[in-house]
Amino acid sequence: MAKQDWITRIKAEFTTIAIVMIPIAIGINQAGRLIHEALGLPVWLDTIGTIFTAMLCGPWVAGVGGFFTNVVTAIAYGRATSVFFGLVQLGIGFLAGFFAWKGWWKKWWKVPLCGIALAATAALISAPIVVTVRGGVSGQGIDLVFAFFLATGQNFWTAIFASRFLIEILDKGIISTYIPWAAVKRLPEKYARMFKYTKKVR
Amino acid sequence: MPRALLISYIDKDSFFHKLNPVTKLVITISVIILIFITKSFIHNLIIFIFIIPFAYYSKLTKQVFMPIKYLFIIFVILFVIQGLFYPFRETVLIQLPYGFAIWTEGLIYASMISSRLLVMLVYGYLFVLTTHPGDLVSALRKLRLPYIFGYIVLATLQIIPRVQSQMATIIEAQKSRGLETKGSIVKRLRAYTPLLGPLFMGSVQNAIERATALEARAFSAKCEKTSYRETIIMKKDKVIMVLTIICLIIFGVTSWLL
Amino acid sequence: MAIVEFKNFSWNYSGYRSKVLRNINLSINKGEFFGIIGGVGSGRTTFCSAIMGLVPHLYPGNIDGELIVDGLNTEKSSMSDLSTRVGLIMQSPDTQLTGAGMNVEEELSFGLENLGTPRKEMIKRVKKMIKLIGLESFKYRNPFELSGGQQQKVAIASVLIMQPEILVLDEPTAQLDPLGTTLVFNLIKKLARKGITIILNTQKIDYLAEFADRVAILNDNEIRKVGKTREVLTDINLLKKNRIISSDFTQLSNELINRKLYKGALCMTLNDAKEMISKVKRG
Amino acid sequence: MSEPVIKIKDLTFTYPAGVTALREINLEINKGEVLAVIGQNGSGKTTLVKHFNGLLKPSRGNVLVNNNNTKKFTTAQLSRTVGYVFQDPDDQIFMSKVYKEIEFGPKNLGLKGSELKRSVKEALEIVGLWDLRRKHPLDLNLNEKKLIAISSIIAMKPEVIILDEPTTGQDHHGVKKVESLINELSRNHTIIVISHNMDLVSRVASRVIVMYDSRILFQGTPKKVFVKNALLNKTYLKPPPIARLAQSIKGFKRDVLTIDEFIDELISNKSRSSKSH
Repeated sequence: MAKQDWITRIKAEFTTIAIVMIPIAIGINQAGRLIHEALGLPVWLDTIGTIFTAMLCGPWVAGVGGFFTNVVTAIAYGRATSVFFGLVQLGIGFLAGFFAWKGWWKKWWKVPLCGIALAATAALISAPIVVTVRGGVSGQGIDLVFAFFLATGQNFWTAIFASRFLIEILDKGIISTYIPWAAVKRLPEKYARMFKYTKKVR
Repeated sequence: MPRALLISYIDKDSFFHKLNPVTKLVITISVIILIFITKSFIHNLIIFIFIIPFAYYSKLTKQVFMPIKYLFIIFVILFVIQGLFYPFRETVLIQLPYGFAIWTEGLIYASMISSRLLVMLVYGYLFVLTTHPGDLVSALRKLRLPYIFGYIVLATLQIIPRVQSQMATIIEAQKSRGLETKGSIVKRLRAYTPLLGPLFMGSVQNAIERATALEARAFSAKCEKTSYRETIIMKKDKVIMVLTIICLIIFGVTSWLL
Repeated sequence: MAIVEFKNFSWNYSGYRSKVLRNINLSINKGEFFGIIGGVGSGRTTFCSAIMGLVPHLYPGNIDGELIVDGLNTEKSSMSDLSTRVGLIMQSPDTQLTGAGMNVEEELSFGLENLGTPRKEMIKRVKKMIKLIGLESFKYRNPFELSGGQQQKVAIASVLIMQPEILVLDEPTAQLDPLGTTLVFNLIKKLARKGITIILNTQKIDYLAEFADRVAILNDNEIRKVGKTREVLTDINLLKKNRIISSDFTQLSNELINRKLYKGALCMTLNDAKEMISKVKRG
Repeated sequence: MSEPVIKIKDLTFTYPAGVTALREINLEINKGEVLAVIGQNGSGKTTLVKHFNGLLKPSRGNVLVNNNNTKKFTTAQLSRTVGYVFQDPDDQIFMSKVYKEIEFGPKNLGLKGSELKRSVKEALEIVGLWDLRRKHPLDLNLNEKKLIAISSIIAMKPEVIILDEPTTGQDHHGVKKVESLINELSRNHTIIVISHNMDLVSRVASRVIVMYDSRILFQGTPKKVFVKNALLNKTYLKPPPIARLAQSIKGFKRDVLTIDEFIDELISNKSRSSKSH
């Protein structure tokens, strides 16, 4: 009985508009990645679409959207490894949506706090994946930080987690959470009404 | 101008192309499972070499190896970091100045990981080169993949190029209003806010419009959905799937024992 | 026989006090070609969405009165039931496409898949539709690669395939070039001849003048006038009051009457005008 | 003849993907003219005008704006001289107040203080939206949003203003407003307008260029262009309604575009034919 309730409630989150939001959110994540490349700064921006969706459609939709960001990358380019990292996106989407559900995005000063929590989650989930799949290496600037921690005699896991967290905090601490948050705030009322979670964010 | 569909698929009339996507998925997943079982990178290299007949039978011998160049940087970093700092280091291979050393265990670990990445990349790439996403979704729907997941995959492949061209238009529109996108870090960061605003607003508008279009096509109908695109599992698919799983078990066990 | 019936129908989007549609009373007959004209923000798009049931099923808000479409009360029926009775086409060709169709055939079959139509039946109907819209040579192309006009034709076909009685077109050519506009209007004309009820919202009153049986003026969220096409489109004062500019031909005939060069009815179409000029030339 | 603002010499443009969108374009745009660019989508209209403010750089040939080669400048630098209003206002609007949206362009150009205030005020007054300055731009209707987009370019005081499809999504009222705005702006600016609306083109343009298959097929005054039926047919364009009517009548002058011209011609035609009887 109680279990049935859960499933119906989760299914009810996937309204038509929430479903169409997912491909678009993935598109925004991709656009974020392009901007990251153009900026040449260590801010990934590749979860802005997922976090945006979390603020509009809640944890379940954003979690699915996040995970499929990587599934689609795998299907488009054949990067099988990308599927594993989908779990990171899933975690971020779900958690950001959970914060929306709790109404924690409402106050502007809570946004960076939520961002830090997201960064920690991202680091926690990605650390074991990056170790098993890629030997701890990303092929980006973050590897220098990782190498530095290792060289200074840190424990392997401390090194990998600390380097990940450091880099995630640059991304999600402010920019990747603030940008979608500001967009949701500025949404005209008639659009905002069409999404379940906006009233818990604005 | 971006491509209409984000896709690596190359249409060829080959044995491998004609296999059911599920069969190819079973092969790819088996290989990925296998490389996480193996304990030596030499075994991984043997698995890697097996790609050659597959590639040959898909008439894409050259293309399959194209993305390897992207792995090069990762390999270099992997060997340097793990060679120097591998946490479970015991044997010094070469002593370097300032107390640094290259460690044998580190290099072995790095080769293990690199060979894994190599195998995953080529087999994954072979899969997408020979499998149209439409067929993949249709085949998986037959295996009860929830309908919306299929929709999400296909629609995303179509919509990503749209979002990219929308982004390009927005960049052009704001440049035309005197926005400089080059310069110091602060300048660059500030330059991108005017671009993201319209991107988010536009995407919400798009979502609403597309939701309308889907509703007009009975998207929310509760009945059992059917599929226009048809993929059939043939006898050869079944045979190959069984063979693959047998191979997986044999290779897995031998690799584990050796 | 009325197929669409607005009975004292009002609507406001939730969060907004003002009504986007106010006390609409209107019935549209089966097989009729019905035109809607009016200004930006007058409620025309909401009017079209209401017939499809998007109001209230997609957009949250409040309905007063009722709207009966092909025997169904839109408020109480599901979108999927309504979608086999009404087809809706909106203005942007790009967002009309579902995204799930890898080629034109699949785009067309999308609605049928959702309704659970057997595959054999789908193939039959897709073939028929592709012939109807004349896109045989494009059927394996990605719909996003087509021109705007072709995309709109695909969109129209992809709702027609569900065999609705009513086709609602909300500014279907607003974003098209002249060629695309011609393509789409030719298709609409063809469908009208087949007896499908057509409800067309457009700024291009020249086209309405040629095809529509009746026209309604919607302004400031209310129906201001419903009447025979000629009666509405040649009423210069009425149009002006509703911020609609009458056709050049109507204006020309009006001017000629004012200058006492012509006595007779106001013109609406090119043919009317030609006739008028030959009368004037004969003296 | 006044000095050309924009000179295009042997311009050929090929997109990175290999599609050639412009071939051998030669064109001079003079100060103060209202130039209309017509043709079907995909004929190269937008690609052409994107060269005027450096969004695209020629693959071959040169584009000179006030004798400066666009290859040497960024779009942001050229935006002082050439303003470009994009087709869809939603592609540019990002501020939550109309006033701030208009301010963005001139601020980028370094305007400050009272000078900035003055140009924002002027720009909003020209389009008649000063009263809406505190509104959220996305709460405005399509007509108003388009005017916001135009106003945001006017505020930058460019010499040349490019309007890409200014009547898309506009109702009759909006089209009239755009038309009168073009007439007003043309007193102090050079205007380039891309449009599918032949009525508008016939009324505002001093010169029309017809594009077809990456080339300029024909150019001339509206009167000269709208009588070339064979050429227009080839590009699927139709002359405005009154011209079509005039061209269908025997013994009529063919280059009649407006109702007034038509009536004048009708009167003189009547007197001509009564004389000949």
